[in-house]
Amino acid sequence: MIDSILLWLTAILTAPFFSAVILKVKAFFAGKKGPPLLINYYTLIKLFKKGSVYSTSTTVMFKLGPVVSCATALTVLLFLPIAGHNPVFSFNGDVILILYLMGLGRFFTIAAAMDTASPFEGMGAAREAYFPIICEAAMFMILIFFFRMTGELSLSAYFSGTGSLALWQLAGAPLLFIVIAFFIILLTENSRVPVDDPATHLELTMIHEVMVLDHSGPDFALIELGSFCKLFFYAAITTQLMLPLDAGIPGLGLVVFFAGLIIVYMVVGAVESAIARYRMDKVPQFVLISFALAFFATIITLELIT
Amino acid sequence: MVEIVFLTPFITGLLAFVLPRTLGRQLLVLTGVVHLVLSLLLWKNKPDAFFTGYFSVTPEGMLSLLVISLLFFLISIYTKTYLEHSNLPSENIFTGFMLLFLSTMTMVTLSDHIMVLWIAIEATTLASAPLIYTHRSGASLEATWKYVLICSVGIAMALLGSLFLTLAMDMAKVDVPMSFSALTPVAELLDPLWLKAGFVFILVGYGTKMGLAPMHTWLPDAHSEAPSPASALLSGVLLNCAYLGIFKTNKIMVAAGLHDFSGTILIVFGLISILAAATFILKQNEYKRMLAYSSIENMGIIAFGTGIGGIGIYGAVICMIHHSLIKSSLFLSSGNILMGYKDRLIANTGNMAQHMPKTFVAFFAGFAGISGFPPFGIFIGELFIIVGAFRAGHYVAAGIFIASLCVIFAGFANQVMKICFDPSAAAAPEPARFSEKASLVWPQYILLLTSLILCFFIPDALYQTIVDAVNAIGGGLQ
Amino acid sequence: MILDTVDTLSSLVLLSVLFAFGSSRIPALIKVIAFQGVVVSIVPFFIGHDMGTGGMVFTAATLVIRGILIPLSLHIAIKKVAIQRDVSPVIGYHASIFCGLALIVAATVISRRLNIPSISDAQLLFPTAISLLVTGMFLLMARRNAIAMVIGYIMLENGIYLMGTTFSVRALHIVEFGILLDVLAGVMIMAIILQNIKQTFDDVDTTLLRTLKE
Amino acid sequence: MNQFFAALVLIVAGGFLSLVCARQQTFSKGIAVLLISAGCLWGLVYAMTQLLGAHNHFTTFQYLNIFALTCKIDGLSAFFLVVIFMVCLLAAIYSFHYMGHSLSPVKDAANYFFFGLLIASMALVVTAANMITFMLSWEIMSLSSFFLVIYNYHLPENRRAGYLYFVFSHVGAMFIFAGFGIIYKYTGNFGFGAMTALPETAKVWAFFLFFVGFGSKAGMFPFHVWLPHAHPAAPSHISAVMSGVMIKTGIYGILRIYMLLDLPAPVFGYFVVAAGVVSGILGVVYALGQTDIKRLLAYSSVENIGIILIGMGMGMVGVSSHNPLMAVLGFSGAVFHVLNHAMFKSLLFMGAGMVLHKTGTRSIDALGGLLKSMKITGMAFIIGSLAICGLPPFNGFAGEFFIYMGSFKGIGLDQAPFAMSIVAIVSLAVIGGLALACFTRVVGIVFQGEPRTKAAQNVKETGSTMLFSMGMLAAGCIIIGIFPRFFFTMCLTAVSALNLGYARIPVTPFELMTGHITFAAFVFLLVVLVVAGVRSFFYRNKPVFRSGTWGCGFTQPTVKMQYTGSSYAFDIIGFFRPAAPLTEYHPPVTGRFPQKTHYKSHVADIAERHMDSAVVRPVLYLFDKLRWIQHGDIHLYIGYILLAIILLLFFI
Repeated sequence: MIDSILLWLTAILTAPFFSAVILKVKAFFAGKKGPPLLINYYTLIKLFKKGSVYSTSTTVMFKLGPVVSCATALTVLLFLPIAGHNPVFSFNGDVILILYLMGLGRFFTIAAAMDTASPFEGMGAAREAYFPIICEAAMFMILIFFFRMTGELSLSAYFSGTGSLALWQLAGAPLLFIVIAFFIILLTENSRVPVDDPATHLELTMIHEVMVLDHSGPDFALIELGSFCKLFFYAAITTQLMLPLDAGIPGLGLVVFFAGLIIVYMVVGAVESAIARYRMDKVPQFVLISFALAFFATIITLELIT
Repeated sequence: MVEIVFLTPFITGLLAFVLPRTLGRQLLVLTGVVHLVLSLLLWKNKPDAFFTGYFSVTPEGMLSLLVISLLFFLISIYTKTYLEHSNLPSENIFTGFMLLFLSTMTMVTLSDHIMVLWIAIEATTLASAPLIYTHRSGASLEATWKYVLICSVGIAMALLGSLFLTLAMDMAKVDVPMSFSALTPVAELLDPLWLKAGFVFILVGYGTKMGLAPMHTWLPDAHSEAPSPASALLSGVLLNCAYLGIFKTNKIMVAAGLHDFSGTILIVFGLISILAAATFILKQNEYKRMLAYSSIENMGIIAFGTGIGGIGIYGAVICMIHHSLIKSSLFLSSGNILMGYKDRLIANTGNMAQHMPKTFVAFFAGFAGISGFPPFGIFIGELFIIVGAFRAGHYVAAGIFIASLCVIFAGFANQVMKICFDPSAAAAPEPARFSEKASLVWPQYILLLTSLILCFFIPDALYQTIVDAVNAIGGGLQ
Repeated sequence: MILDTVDTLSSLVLLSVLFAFGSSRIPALIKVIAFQGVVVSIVPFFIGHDMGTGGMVFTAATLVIRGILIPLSLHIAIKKVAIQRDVSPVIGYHASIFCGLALIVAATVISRRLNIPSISDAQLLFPTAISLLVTGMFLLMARRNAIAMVIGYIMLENGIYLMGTTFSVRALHIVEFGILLDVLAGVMIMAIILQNIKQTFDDVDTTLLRTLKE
Repeated sequence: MNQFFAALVLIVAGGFLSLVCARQQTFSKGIAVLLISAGCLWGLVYAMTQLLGAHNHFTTFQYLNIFALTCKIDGLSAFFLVVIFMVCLLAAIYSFHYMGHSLSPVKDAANYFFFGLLIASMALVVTAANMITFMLSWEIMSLSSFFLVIYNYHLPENRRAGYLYFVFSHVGAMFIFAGFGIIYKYTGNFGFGAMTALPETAKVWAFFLFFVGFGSKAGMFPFHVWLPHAHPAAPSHISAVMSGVMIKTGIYGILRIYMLLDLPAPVFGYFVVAAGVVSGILGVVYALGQTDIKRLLAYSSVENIGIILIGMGMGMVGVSSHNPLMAVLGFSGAVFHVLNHAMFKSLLFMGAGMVLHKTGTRSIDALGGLLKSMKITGMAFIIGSLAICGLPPFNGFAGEFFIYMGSFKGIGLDQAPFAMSIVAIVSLAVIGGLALACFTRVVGIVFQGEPRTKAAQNVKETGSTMLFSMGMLAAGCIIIGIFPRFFFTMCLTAVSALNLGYARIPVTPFELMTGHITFAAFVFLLVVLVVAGVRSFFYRNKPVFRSGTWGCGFTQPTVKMQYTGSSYAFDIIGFFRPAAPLTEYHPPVTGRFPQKTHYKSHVADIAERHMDSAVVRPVLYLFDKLRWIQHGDIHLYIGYILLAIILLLFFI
């Protein structure tokens, strides 16, 4: 229990660092030096120091947005098994709860964006509301796959202990599909290239960034922290899918896990440097691919299991 | 002394021709009261006829008799005020023939001899023809002409049918008086071929009068042209009388074990009638014609139920009673609408809910009742008929029945909504100057109330009579 | 000897029927129905109905009504309103005659087919009745002139009456009399309507009576 | 049972009295509200006791000498009674300040009269225990609700709505008639018992007839056409009752028939699931496309009916594949969602009613920024939206959670059940996402941002009773969301009344689940508190300014520039174009200095479209072709008589 909580705290604390890795990789590909690896911490501290300016057209929802979105991300991490250790909390069906908690976070992010009466933020909100619909379908498809494998409905059953190893033994090749599908979802949910470009300067093309334009100070810091944690969540799952190690020796397990984590982040960065973002109307097809992959994986395994 | 019941209105009718207007109106109401009292007495102590073999008291007759006298009583109250409002040409003739009409219809309900029944029904035609021609317009003349000629021809067919019945007796060397009550026990002996022939002709003949398609053609014209009280009588009672003829003949058929034959024919005619009604109720543009077609529909329903047998017959009888009550109330309300808007076209009415609230309540309640909504009795009747149809295994027939009921409801509701709520036709003459006198709405209310009560509670005497009537033609409640 | 009488009468009636098919004149038709009325009402004499006093009286009454009153009322109707005398056929006269022939033949065949125990041995009686019926129907459907239609109705009634007398001894006279009165009243009312039609449209062509429709 | 009838009498009496003394407007309104709510309260308490005690009560009145009107309260009936009385109670209270602004007092009195009638008839529908009673109360329910729909009959669209509703309810009733007919054929009496003896084919026929009949009342696609017209037309508290409760009687009917017919065959389950999926997805898609807030809510009712049907369908699949846990989870989830939807949908309709009442418009794109001027309404509405999106920790999530659990049980099965479960789960997910998009849209456009027109400016929220009802419902949504155990046990009692053949349902596994939900809710709320604490810690004595929204460099932003509801939904609608064809009207911009232009878009309902072209027109055409029969020529008429005889003579 204690170690789980410790892992949870480490996750929260290290999340900004890993996000910085992406920036580094991108810089490397661009042949630049790039920002320091601790850049996100500096940003957060700076933001926490600042005060805020609120738009006159905002209401309490605007203030609630950051809190809730950050809180959802943190809560989700509570249910995430890290490096094969049991999560802090876990029960049968917590996956559904996690997915819907993320939905809650999205609801409040969108509400906060709509609160500002800014057309750009409205545009971003509309997209934020659109793409995750398909993501959720894909997520649940993957969930069906996992359930088919394990007969359980909790992350701990999938990833803690020998869970992920068991997955590989059961499913084998189809799991690769799942990994890819999940990686696509990772990119979409965390609004990375090719779905969204966090580094762009044209509000018209933004999704997530444009929604938080009006936030400032600690509010903005909370939002950033929330998104770091969210990314960490997805990345961690991807890692544990790829590296099905059983935590025989705790230290080793941790090391391997964080190494894998860094690889995932680097891959994300590589993708961002390699691919250009899609046109907005191309995005749905892109996300649908992940759904299709998960679906096929399930159908294939149907033969294996029964 | 059963005969008094129809002799009284006969005499008063003859009186009414000579009396002055106002007195005639009084006489109308008075006769209504007397007639009601007489028929109630008849219910109380079922007396024997003076001319036995010609007249007798049968359950189905008692039912329609009660309906007739109740309706006539209320209609006469309405008519009194109606006449004061609309100055008809030669009102005496109207009043007189109303009463003669009543007497002939009463005679129908009481007659037992086949030929006497025929005579009475033909007499109803003759007595009601002048009522239709009351307005003395070209259209009303045409309606009367069609009514008299078509009905006479049709009923001539019924006469032929009655002759065939006698022939059926001759062939089988059966020697009993030519009365239904005498024939029913010996029905098995009768020659089936000529019995069938007789039934066919009688069905077509009285069916013409009852308004079964395709012999219904006179009905919408007559109902729309006659003054509303007369239409109320025509649709509420006259059709029942014709049905009575078929009912009695069907009794013999059932007794002779030919109920499959007669049942099938009745079902077919019922469905055709309902479909015909559906055809013309959709896109109907005159409300009185619409009501007339709805009568055709209900006659179809009744015929259908009778053909179904079993619980269907019970439903049919219930439908008959409630249709009389509700439809007559609807026609009376339509009279108010006509007085209010001075126009027959639906397009020129509208927003009645505001202009004539009292009439609106009566009219809309009547509409709900006639289309089978509780708390009005037709609902229960239709339920029994549908259920009975399935019980008897007529799935296709039941399907058609239900489908066409839906179509009719759609059409009917559309028009009624226009009349009641649509203010777009506010260009129509404001019916402000038309005051809804109590005596112009209360008859409808009472009629509807009766139907409402009968939907939940039927007095035992009445119930017993219904059951007797139903059992007589092989119906039952299970 | 008697049988011959009945058959002769019937054949005469058949002739009159043919004539009715062919004739174009209202008055002629009226005469025809008067004749038929007389015949059908005296037939009972010859086919051995029991002729008690009641029977005698009733037959006399029938004779009066069918043979005299009904035609008379129509005649008056014409006289009073000077209706034009043409029956204005839907089906042409020659065609009508052929129809008539066909109908009579058909009637005879039919009546042979269904063997009815006629209380007389008269061969032609039943065919005659049927053909009267059918002729009435024909006139009702094939003549636009309102009076011709009424005449058709009367023929129909005659046919039914004749059929009744053919095979029913049971019908009580009082009842028959009631029927008769009904018919008479019916014709009277029709006559009145005819007058009104004439007054309203100053024509009796039923094509004018087609306003009430969907 | 007498208490129950006494309560009904009280309710009806309230309506009747208000009609009697319609002249004194306030008094008649007051007496109606008082008696109706008193009756509802009484009924609510009574139903609760029945439900918790799980008694079965049985009452019979003699009817038409040999028939009987029978009422029976078992778990299922009691549960639905609870829902009905609860919502109607609050709606009645709400109506006190909502009604009474029309010019004709009689109209309001009539409205109350039929309202009382509606409540009573609904209560009777869910307690009816034989065919006659059921149809009687069913038809009275349709009739009274029709009058409520055409309350504002002077508007043509309302008349159309009333007409549509009237026809649909009658046709639906006819289907139910037919279903009962089939049953009667075999049982030979009007009782509800002994239906299990039917042969299989008869059961199939009967079930599908009932399914269409009840589905059309429940607003199941494609028989939902009347619903988005009728519900907005009625006054808002009536819309709340109709959308929240009345359509649930259809669900009740399906459940009851399923229970009575005792259908083991799996096909029914698949069918119900399929129907649910279609209704759910299309319902919410159309909801996204609406610009009228009440129409939007009506369509979202179609969606929720879909969710309920999915739950029931999974339950039926569970029964047919002998998987008790799945069956119970499916059914109880569905029943639970019935309760939840009743709460948040009526809450949302009341909120919409408040908006309509104060701003006078129902068009989303005309509103905006109302959260600032109507705080309570706004917050209540937002809570309702969160709940209807099925987000934790609100009651919507609790309901959907169980349906999910049930469906996942189906994943363990093979072949068809497996496939159906996949369909169910994925479509539930999609529905959830779409609902979120739909209601963020409503909240964002209506309550946030800046007022888009005059109508939305300087409005005030008044009417304490209206606020009270909304507050109660909002509180209810949260409480059920956090502590679902008690309410879920209610659902279990209701489901056990279905006597699915499992002796009695063990409570422990479900209490475990509810416990998890409560636990998770607490964890989450705790985290929220912590984060909020952190936030306030960092904000202490910091400078906080207010200024205009940053226009991204654009210096003169106007309220017109805000994202509208149509633009918000545009992309998603585009994704579903085949099912939801979008038509746009806007004149092209011409000239160097273009004049004022406008843009209008409308999302068509394919069911409505095809109903017109595939059903209405052919029927009209067919019957038009027959009209020559009444040709007006008497010769023809006489010909008909002859024809009839000749034809008949062939059959002798």
